[in-house]
Amino acid sequence: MAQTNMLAMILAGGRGSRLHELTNKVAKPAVSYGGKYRIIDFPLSNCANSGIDVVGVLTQYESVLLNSYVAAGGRWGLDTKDSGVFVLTPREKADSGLDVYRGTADAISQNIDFIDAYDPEYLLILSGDHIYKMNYDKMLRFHKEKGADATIAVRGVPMKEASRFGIMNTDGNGRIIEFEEKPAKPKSNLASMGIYIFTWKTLRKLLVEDMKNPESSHDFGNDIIPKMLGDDKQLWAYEFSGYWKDVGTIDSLWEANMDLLDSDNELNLNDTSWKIYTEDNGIVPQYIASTAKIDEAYINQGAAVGGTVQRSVIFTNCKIAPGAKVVDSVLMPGAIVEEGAVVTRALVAENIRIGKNAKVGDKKSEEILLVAKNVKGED
Amino acid sequence: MAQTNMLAMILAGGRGSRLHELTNKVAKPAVSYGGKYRIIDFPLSNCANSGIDVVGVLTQYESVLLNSYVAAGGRWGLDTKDSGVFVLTPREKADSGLDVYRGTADAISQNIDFIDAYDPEYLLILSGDHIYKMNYDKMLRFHKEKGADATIAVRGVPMKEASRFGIMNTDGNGRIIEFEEKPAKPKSNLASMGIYIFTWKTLRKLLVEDMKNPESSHDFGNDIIPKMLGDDKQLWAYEFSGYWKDVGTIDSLWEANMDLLDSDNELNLNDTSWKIYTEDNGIVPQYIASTAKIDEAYINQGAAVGGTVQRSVIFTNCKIAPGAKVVDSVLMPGAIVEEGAVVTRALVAENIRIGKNAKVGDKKSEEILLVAKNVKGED
Amino acid sequence: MANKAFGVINSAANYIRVEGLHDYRPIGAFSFLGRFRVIDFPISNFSNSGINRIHVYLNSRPRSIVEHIGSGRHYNINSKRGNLQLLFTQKNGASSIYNTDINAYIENCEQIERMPQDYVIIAPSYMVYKQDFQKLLDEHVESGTDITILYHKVDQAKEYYRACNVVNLNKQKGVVSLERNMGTAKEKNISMDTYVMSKQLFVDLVRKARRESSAYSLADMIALNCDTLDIRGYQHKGYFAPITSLDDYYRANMELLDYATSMEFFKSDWPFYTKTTDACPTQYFHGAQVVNSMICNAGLIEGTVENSIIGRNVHIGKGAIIKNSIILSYADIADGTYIENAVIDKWVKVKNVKKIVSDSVTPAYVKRSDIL
Amino acid sequence: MANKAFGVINSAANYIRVEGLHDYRPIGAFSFLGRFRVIDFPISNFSNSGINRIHVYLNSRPRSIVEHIGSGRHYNINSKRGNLQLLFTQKNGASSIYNTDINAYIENCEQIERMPQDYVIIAPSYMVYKQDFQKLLDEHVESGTDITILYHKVDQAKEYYRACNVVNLNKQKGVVSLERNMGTAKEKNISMDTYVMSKQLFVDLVRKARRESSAYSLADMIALNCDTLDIRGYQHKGYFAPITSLDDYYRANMELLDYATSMEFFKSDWPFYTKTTDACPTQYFHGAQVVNSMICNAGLIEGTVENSIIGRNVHIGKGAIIKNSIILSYADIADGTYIENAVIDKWVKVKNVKKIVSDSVTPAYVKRSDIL
Repeated sequence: MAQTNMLAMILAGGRGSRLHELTNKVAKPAVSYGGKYRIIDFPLSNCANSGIDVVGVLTQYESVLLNSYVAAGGRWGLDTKDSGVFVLTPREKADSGLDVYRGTADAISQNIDFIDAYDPEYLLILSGDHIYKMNYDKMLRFHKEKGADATIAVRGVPMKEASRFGIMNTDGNGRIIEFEEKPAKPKSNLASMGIYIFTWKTLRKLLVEDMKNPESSHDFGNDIIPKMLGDDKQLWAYEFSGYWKDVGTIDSLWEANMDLLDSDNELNLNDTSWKIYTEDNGIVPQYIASTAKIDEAYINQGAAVGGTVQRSVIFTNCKIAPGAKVVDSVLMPGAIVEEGAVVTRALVAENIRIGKNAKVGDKKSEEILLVAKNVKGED
Repeated sequence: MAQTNMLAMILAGGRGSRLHELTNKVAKPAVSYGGKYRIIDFPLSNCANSGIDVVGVLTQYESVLLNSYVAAGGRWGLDTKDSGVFVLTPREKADSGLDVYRGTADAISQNIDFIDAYDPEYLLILSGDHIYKMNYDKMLRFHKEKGADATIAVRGVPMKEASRFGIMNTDGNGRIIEFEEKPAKPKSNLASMGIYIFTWKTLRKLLVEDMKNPESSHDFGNDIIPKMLGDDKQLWAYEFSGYWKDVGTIDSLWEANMDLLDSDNELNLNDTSWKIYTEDNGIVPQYIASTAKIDEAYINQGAAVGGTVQRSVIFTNCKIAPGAKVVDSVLMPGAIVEEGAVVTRALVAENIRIGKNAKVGDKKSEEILLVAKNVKGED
Repeated sequence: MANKAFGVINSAANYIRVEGLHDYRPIGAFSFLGRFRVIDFPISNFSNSGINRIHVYLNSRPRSIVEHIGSGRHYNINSKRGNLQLLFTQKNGASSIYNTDINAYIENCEQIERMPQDYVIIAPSYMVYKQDFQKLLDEHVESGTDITILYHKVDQAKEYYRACNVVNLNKQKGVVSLERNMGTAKEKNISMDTYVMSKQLFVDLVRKARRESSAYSLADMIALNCDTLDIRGYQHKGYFAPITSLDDYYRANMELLDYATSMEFFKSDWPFYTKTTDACPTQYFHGAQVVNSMICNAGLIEGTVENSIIGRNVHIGKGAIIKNSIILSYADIADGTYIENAVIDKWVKVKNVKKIVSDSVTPAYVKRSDIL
Repeated sequence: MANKAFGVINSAANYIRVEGLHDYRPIGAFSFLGRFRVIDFPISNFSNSGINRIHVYLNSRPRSIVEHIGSGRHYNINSKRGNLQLLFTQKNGASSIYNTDINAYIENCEQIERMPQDYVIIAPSYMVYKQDFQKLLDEHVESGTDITILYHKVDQAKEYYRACNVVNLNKQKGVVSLERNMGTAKEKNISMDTYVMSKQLFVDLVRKARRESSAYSLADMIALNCDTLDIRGYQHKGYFAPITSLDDYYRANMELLDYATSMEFFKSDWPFYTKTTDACPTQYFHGAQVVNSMICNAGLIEGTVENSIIGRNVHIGKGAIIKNSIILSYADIADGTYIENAVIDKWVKVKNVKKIVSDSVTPAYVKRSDIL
């Protein structure tokens, strides 16, 4: 808190059902990405790199893995004396029973006591399921300069796609004058990224009111932001132009992985001045056998490749047997492709085994195949 | 896990309503004790000292402070690569909604997935509200030697008080043949301490059955242990004879603090071979002013004493002004006693201010006074 | 503005020597107020100022400091984004004339050049004070000066501060000269051996020093460049204690027995971090008499303590009397002992000697682990 | 049985010297398989054996090891209950005849004597192997012997292991003598410089050595006492690599390119811990050709790699060919370079030289940070 006086809350509650079986046992933010990471590594590393010390992670769904993953805050250096990553689930209080989070704003409201305990001046609210690198400290400086009550990060989207997003209409200077959720006729192409900085005192008052309002859906987009605009508060749009990807579907998750094969990929995970931190264990380097053939690949330590890999992302501890072939695919941690098997345009889930000579995926398919069950081999 | 292959679960759910206002904002295990500790430091430090690496803390009530307190596992050294302290609250799953823990056994059952993730051979179950030092590794060795399915720690209580406890009746060798909850006519004086070691495979099966049983109250004492005895499982009593105190009431909490003034107190927090670890911040040593008079006291760093202290325990950051007097009392962190005020036979809660010349507590009172609100001064 | 500078914590020059204590550890590792180590103060100053890349130079006997600093987590320094890096200089003994800060920087030049920050703030490991380095840096950058030196105005320069340098200023706070304190006057501006400059100038001065003399220190280089560079003084106010002799050490501790001084120095908005030892509270037995003293945890107090500082895990026996003294950790003072005006080092057992008193201003010193 | 022994990790004797690499760091800090450091292996062996109080002796250039070990959390050592303690020996340079393990122990005797364990296990920081020390300790205690020595039976004692000692055993596995390997025969029992004994005997031998000769090592003392003490050998099996010359280092790495050997050594039930650097995965570009190699993270591979080990953050340019070589971290190999049978140290940039090949058995060595 010393550095920024800003506390971050990550909304990680999503069941992420469009990711199908990948989120059966883990919350969406804990889904694997990029050879060695999990999605939530991105907001957490961004926080650490932006000098934010305390991060709350709000979740109520299958929190065990997410819990034990983020609670080890040391992975992001967030385990010093006054820092920490805390998983916040709904809880029973002296004056209320156990209840689920009713909306994004309610999730924050139910944890006002947690936030108050740190007495921050600013509150940063993030989603747990986007891939991007962003310096929140710069955004905070913008928030202060503008004397804003709330600052919302936005990015320009192609005008013809704008009606799929929450769009911020601003005056000439960047002050938000209107917010439209999926407008039929968008007036601007500035889409909200779901990243907010609030002056905590102002937000706190609004949340307390909102909790009492039986009409409210307790959501930032539906209730809090419109209310603030109605009250003529200072809301400012902070434009972001770097790499950003919502990985909410199998196709977009696959795509975001494939982006890493691009030699000039904008995300650049190799940039040592803004590292993305994650779990790391002392496994051996990747082993590329005499029989291997690799052409365009992104491979993590612990993987063993004996077969052919083309345009694919291979995670920790994957094994690709001699004679196997992996093309245009993503193999999540521990996936095994046996001899003679061929994987094409597929996303293979953790620890899945593709048996001998099995063929999965289709080169011509428009959609990416999710393989979440072992595939039997053929002789 | 490398060392013991045993995972510990601390049942910290208690609202602890007999501790009145002390548990309004914190769960009972987070209540202060002994000048600088919180109650849960004892089971957690015991775990660390016994070579247990992974500890789950089960709670559903006001978990914010408890959560941020125990999540910083580094306090007990439990933050190495494969160790950790995890707060486990009820959560929504792919196949079930959010529901409170229905009993001690249900709390474990709802977290079978967490336990399975570590694949332990043994499970240690502890209460979060007892003050004692115990080597669980010794108890585990006993469990193995006996080939037990469950080992229950017991301690001898005076026979005439035995009917207030859960009593274990054993055969001559220590094998438990009967369990009686608060028997009118106790057959033995071996009271259960609420500390169990189970062979996980055996317990897991029983829990799965128990969850399906609509008759069950899902409690270890009421359901699981009787069921095991009925099934003729190997249940063994492990006798413990050191200092042990249930601090469930204001009187017993006060007493347990007062025990520390005894120069030969059995708990011996000064024993460097079995330290109790807790939060510690870089505050100054205790300052004893020229006007101070101290006679039998247990005082922590950060306290400033200008007045008289007799037979009292003074926590971190307490201030006792010149001319104030504290007798037979416990002052919790940050309590302030102003000039001329007198505190007798009282337990003063955190950050409470006793105003100028105020008198609280009564030398002759049988019960200890809990002071949980500021007391106004008098001129 | 955060993170534009990296920090350097320097060890004491070869001519600084604290009798007794210094035989067992570098000054940075000295126990201070029974609870801290001297190096906790500069590290906390950096951490509180948002400067989280810090080089700590270690010379002889580094074990105690290495253990104390560890990963730096207790100093609130993010282990991923920040870094408390320990740099060793070993070629020469602590008292060799070649043991200069310049030679230490030369030995670790690769590490210095790799730092991405534009500025460096250099602070000593052997002085205790509180300073917001970010504010100092901001002022340095704004003024456009080459070097900013932190100094403290004192009125006892004759008796104390004899191993320190003096900063002579002109009316514009420009530094006219920097020279050893010869005790020629009571009032002096004592250099706090704390400098702000650009990384580039720092590296240039180090290289230049190397070419000119193997025995030059950074302070020497600054002194030699008072004419050519724009060097300014920045006045520090509040508690300041250079630990450069046993007298200074003793006095620095004793001054904080004044409650007002102590409260002004230890404020919750500027915490000083240290490593915990998980020591339990201190027990006062029937018959104990303690006044005007700072007592650390895990003590067993049966006797009398007056105007003293008692370290961790110390036992003061029945009828023992401790006056105006500093007793370091794990000391055991037997029943009936009388100690006045003394510094008792760690692990000492006073068993047979009944009286330890110094009659001069300089306190008596009892060596580490001695049994008396 | 856990925790009956504490561990000691020793640094290499003064006569051990690995050409090139050794100029920049102690052997314990050598990169191994591109990802580990040699000292990770003994520390992991201790940690996995449940021995969590460990003394690590450091001699010259301790910075890299201090940074790598840090608080020891990544080695799974509880920071409260256990302790990875770094002990420094500074009085003498690395190659001085006075730089013996005995003198290091003498300097830190106070720390040794404070250990509460009854036994000590001493392991070298410059050998790579896997061993359950708890099992070794149990067997030692059960047999009632004075000293147990770990040894490895080799059949290339003529070509390799020349800086190691040889253990000569009688039929009962009693140690008849301990002497330097003179390469007189192919088959020898090589001492792994790993000893189990009681803390008392350890301290006695250290004290006795001091009285007899300032240049004696612990191995010398054991050799001298083969007649009077009950000393037994314990055979180690599996992968074993003493890093005592550049040849040995090269060979130790290359042996693990054999997949079966590698899988047998790296098993999930006996993890080797190391410090993470948060390096991203490695990118293989169109045109890359990699076979029979170990590649570390954050690599950018555009060229050909055969039978080689590539460290972290290495760039292999287009058309470059790397054969039978070890390329350490942060090296940058320009397009079209040909490297065969070489060890390229950290931060090397090969820009202008087009060919680096050694035609002898000993690999070519390129110095740290060199630009060629």
